[in-house]
Amino acid sequence: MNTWRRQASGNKVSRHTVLCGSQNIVLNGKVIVQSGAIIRGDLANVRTGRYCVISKNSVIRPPYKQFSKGIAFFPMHIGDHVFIGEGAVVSAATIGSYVYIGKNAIIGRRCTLKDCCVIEDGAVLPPETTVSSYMRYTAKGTIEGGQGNPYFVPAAMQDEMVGYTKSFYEHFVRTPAPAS
Amino acid sequence: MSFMQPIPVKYACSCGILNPINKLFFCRHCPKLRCGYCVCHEIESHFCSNCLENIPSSEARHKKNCCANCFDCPCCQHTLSARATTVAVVRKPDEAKDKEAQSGAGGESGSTTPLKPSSVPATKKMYYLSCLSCRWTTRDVGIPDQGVATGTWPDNECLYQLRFNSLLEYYQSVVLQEKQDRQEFLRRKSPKQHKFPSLTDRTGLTVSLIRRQIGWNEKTLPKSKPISISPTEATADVEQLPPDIFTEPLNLRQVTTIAQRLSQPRDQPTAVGNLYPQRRSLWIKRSLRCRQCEHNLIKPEFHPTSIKYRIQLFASHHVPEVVMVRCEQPLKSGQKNAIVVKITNPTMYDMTIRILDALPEEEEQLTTEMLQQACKIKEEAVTSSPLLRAAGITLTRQNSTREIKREVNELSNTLIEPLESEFVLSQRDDSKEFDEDIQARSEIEEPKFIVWRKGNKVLLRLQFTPEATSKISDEVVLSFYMQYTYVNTVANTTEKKEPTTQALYSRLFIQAGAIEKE
Amino acid sequence: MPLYETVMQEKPPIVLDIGHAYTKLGFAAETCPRKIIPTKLVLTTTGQSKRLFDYERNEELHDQMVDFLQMIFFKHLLVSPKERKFVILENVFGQTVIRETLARVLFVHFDVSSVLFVPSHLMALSTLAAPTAVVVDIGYNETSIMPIFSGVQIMTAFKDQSYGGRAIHEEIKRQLLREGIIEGDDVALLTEIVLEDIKIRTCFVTTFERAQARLNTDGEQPTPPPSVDYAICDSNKVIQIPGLLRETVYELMFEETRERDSLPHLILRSILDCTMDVRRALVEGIFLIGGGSMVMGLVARLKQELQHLLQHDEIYKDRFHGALEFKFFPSICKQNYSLWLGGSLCGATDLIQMRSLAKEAYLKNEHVPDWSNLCDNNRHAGS
Amino acid sequence: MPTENSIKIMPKAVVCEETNLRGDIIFSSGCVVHPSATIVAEAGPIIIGENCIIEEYATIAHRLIEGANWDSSNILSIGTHNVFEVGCTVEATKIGDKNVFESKSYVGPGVTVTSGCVVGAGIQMRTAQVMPENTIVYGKDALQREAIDKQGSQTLQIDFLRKVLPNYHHLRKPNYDPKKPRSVV
Repeated sequence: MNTWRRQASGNKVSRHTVLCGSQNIVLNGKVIVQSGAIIRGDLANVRTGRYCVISKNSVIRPPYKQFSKGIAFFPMHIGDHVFIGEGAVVSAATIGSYVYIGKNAIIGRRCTLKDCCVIEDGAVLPPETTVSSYMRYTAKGTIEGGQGNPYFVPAAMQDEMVGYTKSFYEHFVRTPAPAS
Repeated sequence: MSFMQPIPVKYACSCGILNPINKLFFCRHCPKLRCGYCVCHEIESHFCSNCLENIPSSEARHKKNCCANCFDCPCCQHTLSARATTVAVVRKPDEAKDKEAQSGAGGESGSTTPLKPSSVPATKKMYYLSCLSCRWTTRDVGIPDQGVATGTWPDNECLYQLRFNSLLEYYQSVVLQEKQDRQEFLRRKSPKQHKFPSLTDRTGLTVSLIRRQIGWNEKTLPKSKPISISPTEATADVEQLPPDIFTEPLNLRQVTTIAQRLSQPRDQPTAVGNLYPQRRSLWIKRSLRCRQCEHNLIKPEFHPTSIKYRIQLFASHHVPEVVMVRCEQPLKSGQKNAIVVKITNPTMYDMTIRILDALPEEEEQLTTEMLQQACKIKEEAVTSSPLLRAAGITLTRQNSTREIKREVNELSNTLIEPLESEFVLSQRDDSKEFDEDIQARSEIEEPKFIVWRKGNKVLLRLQFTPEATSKISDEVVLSFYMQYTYVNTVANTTEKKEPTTQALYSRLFIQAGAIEKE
Repeated sequence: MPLYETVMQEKPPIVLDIGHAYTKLGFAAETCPRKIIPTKLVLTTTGQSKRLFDYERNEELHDQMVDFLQMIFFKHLLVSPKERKFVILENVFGQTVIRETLARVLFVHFDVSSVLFVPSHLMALSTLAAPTAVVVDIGYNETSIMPIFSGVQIMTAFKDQSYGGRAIHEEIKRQLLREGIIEGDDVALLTEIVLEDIKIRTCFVTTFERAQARLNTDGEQPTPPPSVDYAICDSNKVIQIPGLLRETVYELMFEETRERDSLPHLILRSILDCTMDVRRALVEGIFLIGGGSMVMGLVARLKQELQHLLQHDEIYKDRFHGALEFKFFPSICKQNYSLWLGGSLCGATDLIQMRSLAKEAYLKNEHVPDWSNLCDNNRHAGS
Repeated sequence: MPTENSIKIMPKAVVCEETNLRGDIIFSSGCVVHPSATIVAEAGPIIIGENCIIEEYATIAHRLIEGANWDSSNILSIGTHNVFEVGCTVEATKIGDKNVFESKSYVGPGVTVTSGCVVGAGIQMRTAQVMPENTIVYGKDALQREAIDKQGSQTLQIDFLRKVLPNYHHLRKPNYDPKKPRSVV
């Protein structure tokens, strides 16, 4: 049996994912959702751009905010060409385009990840952290880089991510990984 | 991900340091590869990485490179978030204080509701700062809540500011006096030797006399005298150990760590209760400049949230990119093997590529000569300005080109067979990307070493032999020169406007893997 | 009126105090350093973290220095070093290679306009406005002592010993191993960072009386202070730090040896190396600086030890005359950046224009003039 | 472990069906269990107090010590108002009230969690210890500090979830009401 659902827009979604409230989830085309991933559309809308990769066992969970009279879950927006690594927990408010999130990274509630930033494997972002463009949030908890700094995030991050997510998708369409 | 993992293919930068292509830049004016080490870094703009506000550099200097609105947690250095609470406003101040304390104890995250909403008609929002990582709050150290969310938090003052100011004044006056003494000394020691006898010398009219006659100020400043300052007194009373240190158990949670202390360099509190919110440091965007020709290689848009560049000379846009695909056989010492590499032409012009095992000598000389010439032209253009020459100013930059070039450290331990012929790699054409069918270039006989070709990409087979002396698990490193034709659209000289085609070389190193067991 | 206004209108000079453990950095005429950071860098080539002064080849030091200063300028100070003026605090007996490399990196790689090397002990003293003192700098690698009289460093009386922060760290490690609190592979847990944290948060210098009682092994030993449970975080191991350790690790600064090189001896010997008529002034002006001097109880202990030696040690009894009482200068700021503060004061005066090594001068012969180098010394002897 | 699972869910508790529950577990009223959570009662029953939230991929385990057997008197009791965030693994001996186990944290066996504690995201607590009240474990180096007061309760979030989750998920029905006789099932 085919373990992958392929949608007209080119999205590839493993059958072993938990898409809660799928009517509230918009995957804007050529998005790969691998097995074990959870997207919590039931809590609030989740919208991703094109060519995103949501790896195995990651959890995409809209963030909540507490007010004096109750709480609200906020919709989550993810830009184009975003890679979310295995086992990552993402509760960000917005994620820009060309963002790389490493394996087992934890993105706390209402974080803002701007375009072209990198979250290292295993990094922990406390709630309401902002990572601006061309910054690298390290596993040690420090922020490094900045636009024009050649050492931490490639200056051509946009090209890198476009190339990476596209080739990831094309490989995937040709030889989908066996579902586990 | 190529930049998250070590990349096996490295290019030798013109300064001799090896780098993957994504860390390299390409100066079109030189034209050479440049890396982060051999370019000049400059500050483009200041901004706060938390509130993403651009801050003009004069303001940044005035604010000591700190953001006016954002604070860092003194406990864990994460950013603090403002939290609102609603406090009842009552006429009597005492009562109000009471209420505030009550509601403060009520809730940590989010906000608290007034305890007795019926009894008070008006409420007011009060803010405190809270860390969402370690749950530190400004209430922990007894800083009262503020009426405005940003800005009004107290900065702790410098206790010795006055003393410092008087020290500063004192030393400045001491040094000034010394300077004047020395000038005086030099003036007396070396009497002016004029070519022509001065009129004033004979008539007894001194300059200062004339100045005084026509009502100008004395030219020479009144001799300054050092301000007196009382030195710090040494004392025999020294701070003793607190006696309870030998009996009271130590609560480590109350003692700050070195990182916490140093984040407040002035006070360096030892007790957790003396931690105060610290203003968040700003960040910068950099621009990079070639040291040789002083052209920008990277110049970002100044807005903090923009990811665009005004100038971007990434090597990956100009130099053919080489990616290692695989080795054909397991790596064994002394055994012939072949490596398959993929080469991509990123430019809008066709490229002719040759793979060589060594740089032809005359070529090497040629490139250096060309470069020197280019530099000379530029220098002349600057120094030939008549105004500058008249002023005797020469603008030869002594430094920037003087950074030592080092020999490439890495050595290859393989013998590589250069390709027998050159080949042409087509230009990049974005419109072809979506064409499904591969255009067969059947009209031309492909050289044997070409495995596959599509658009601006080609797969090559390169034969090599690891040195017979390499041992098991030694890293096999291939090295070769790639010659490619580059169409330069910028001209070094003003006469030539049309693009010039240059033959450029890059030295590449590929870490093919480790020698395997027999 | 003053000429120095012109100095201040320009960009303020950058003041750097690059210590072995921590680097203090900031701008001249400011009251405290902008940042105090560990003297460590992330290598841009490999991404690993490393101490600046861990190097094998000089070229390695050069590259590390470039990366380290790059970080200082573009991450902490946020100013371009190009055409800037610098004040660098340096130990008068520091290694030439470090000084030369630093100058090279600043002038050649970063294109700075001038560098003023200033002697650290003298600068520290300038924060007091006092002309005379024995400046004792307890750093990470070493403790150094320099008597200064009327603003002149008495070079011949300079003393240094290797007990600084690093030695204390070694001692903590030794005691933990001896007590069997850390065994086997767990030694790897005792990183510099952990040892430093133990030192900073739990240890102190005990009193003279208690230390004397401990020396007398037959007599009754004072009860050690309470032990502390300490969690080594990376591996989640909880160890108990004995009270005895907390109290005694600093004793290595006071241990009596035949070489007479404990801290009190060193101070006294240094004073003895000065001429007779300045000794009293020096005794009445001890100035402790450096991160190592911030530990609790050090000053009190040192005073008692010095006083004790003066009265009971034969050699000192003969050489010091009259009733002497050791006096200590209170530092106006935290001692770990006293040096830097002196540099900040110095950088705000016209000295920066008069005495700096300018780029042009450096590039002429690519060498930093040094007082210990004869060729440089002939010219401005006596200035 | 007993051969059959015995899951008791009190009224007003919301337990999604797509959860992995094994052994003898009691959910008090007001608990919210998100899909893909795992609760394993190997060594003895687990009693989860009122108003706890257990999020996706969270694991609460009452593990057997080697050689031991199921013992119905060996109860792991979890207090009220605890939050088990995404991907945390909690094998603590005892858990009080108002604790927060942040994402991907791990609390090993032998740890006693009192009340008002926060185990920060990604932190591993492996050594047996008693965490005093209001302990906050934070940061990469798992530093500990003491908060001035307990974390706020999550009743507002529970109210919201109780309204929303039934619209999207199949739930396990409350099957046990202490006020009524046991026959309700």
